[in-house]
Amino acid sequence: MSDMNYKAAIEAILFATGSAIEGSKLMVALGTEEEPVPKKVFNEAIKALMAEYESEDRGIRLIELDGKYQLCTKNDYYEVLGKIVNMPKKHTLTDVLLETLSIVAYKQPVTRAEIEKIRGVSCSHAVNRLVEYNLICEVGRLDAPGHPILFGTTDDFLRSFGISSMDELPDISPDKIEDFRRQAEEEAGIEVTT
Amino acid sequence: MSDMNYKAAIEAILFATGSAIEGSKLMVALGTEEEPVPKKVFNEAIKALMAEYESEDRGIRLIELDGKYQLCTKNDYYEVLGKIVNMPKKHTLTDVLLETLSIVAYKQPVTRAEIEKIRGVSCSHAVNRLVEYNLICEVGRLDAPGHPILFGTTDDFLRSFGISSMDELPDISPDKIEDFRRQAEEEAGIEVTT
Amino acid sequence: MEKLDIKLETFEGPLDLLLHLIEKNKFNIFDIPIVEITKQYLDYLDAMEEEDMDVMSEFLVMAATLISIKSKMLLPKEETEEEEEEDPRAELVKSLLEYKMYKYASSELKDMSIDAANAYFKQESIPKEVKEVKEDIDPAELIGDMTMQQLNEIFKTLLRREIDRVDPVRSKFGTITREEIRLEDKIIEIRNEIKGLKSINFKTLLGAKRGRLNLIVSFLAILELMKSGALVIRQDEMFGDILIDSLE
Repeated sequence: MSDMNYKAAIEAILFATGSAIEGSKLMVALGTEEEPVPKKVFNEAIKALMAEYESEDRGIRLIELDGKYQLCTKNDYYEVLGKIVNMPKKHTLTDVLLETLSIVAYKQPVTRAEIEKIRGVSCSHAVNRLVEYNLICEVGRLDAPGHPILFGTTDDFLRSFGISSMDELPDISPDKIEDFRRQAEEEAGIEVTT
Repeated sequence: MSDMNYKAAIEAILFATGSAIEGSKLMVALGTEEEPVPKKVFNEAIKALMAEYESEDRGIRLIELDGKYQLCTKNDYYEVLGKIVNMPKKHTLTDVLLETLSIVAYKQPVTRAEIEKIRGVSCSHAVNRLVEYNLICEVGRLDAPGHPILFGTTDDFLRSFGISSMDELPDISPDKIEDFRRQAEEEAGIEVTT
Repeated sequence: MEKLDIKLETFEGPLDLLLHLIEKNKFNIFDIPIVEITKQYLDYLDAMEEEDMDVMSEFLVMAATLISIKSKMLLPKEETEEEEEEDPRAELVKSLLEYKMYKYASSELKDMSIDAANAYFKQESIPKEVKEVKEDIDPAELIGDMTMQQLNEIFKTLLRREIDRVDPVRSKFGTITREEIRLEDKIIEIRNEIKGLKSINFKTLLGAKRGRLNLIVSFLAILELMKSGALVIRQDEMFGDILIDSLE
């Protein structure tokens, strides 16, 4: 790729990494291990790129630090950026989250696989979100192949529902489950043998 | 900040967040909650920005995903990037996954049972895999006995197939079936009346 | 006939196999020669290696459908003057076309993904100064007015759903008791019934089976036994009796 556009390639690399990259590494990436892009050519490209970024039309700049190069947001736009980052997000518990939460509450400690079995669909996203919301957390590992994580509800969970311990959860005993089964059978007018 | 350079501000935001941001949010950030930047002004700025990114000198592009905007590297620099960045592993989509995915894409929201009816085989495994890959997700429940899960495609789906909205999916309207019919007729060398 | 050496897994399902046969033979999808395609389809199943029951059953259901269509087409048409009788193949053609459409779409998607897969998305890199104002998510606010009672209801609904979901295919039959008639048992039953016998009338054999499911499973069992070489089926003339010979 001798006719590579170096400026564009540098931009792509610095954008993708987001971090500071040594000039020497960039020269190898643009050329080959044996034959990096000549320093002179590289310098020309990077200087031109830097100059372009300084234009008023650009919201990012290319900075040099100790022979390393990095792209970053221009200070002028911190305020606008702040508006987006701190824009009050609407955190709501969707049906998926509530369903997952109810399973953890009543079946804890419970693994992801068990939750998936009940819901019939994978639940990684919902579990992660609930952990992030601090409603559920890791409570241990199951003593089984792969040592899957066991999840349980948090103190925040109890506090949010205004209860002091899990004993106060409305009862779902094995008898209750038997009831559901009977009920479901009656509804369907069939007998389910197990 | 009435003389803000909108193009630069959008670039700054999209660069820093790295994620797909809704156009409506950008309009608020560029203006205020009470008085967002007018849609027309915003659209002009974003279109101009998109066009500039398409220049050969740029290594990144601005893509639209269902009313959201995001920056990403240009495909041309995939190879160079691979030398520096650990590129994320691509999911290999088997034919089963692709078939299931295309049914979800065109028929969404759709239940597992509907997918199975079209494919003539069970699809639980494929559906779970696609959910895991974040190409499809739960979008609700069907108001029918058992309340089966409805599936739809995600933003990652749009990204993975390089389209900005579902309108850009290849056309497989009844016309297409008409084409198949014609094709079948030609192959059979006969005329089919309906 | 040349030896067929096929693994069914190479086909995504019965519809895929049917489309393959239609294309291979250059059949017109709107006028499928049902006798010929049924024969070829059964030959495939016959040549098939031992597969797990799940895969097999899906292919067998289609075999049953084909045979049912075939029999409908062989029956003399009833002379109804008002309505034109629907082609018994119509439903199958519709399914095939729909499946073909999505198969086409999936190949298009495949091409698109190859082009699109080379873009790289950046991780968040929000400057520290901006990020410091980190929003706290208050679990209590998130829970809002939700009560434990409501959460309990949700859980109960889920449990009910899990029971409902037992088997999406079989549960659709409604009145069928799960596992009431097992194919494995039926194979043994029929095998014992016909052991050493020749020229058993198909109608008589199936006629003794009560109930729709019983009939279906018995039919599948006969197909299974045919496949494993425990019996052969013959029909000497058009519309004649179908006769079963046990080979054991």
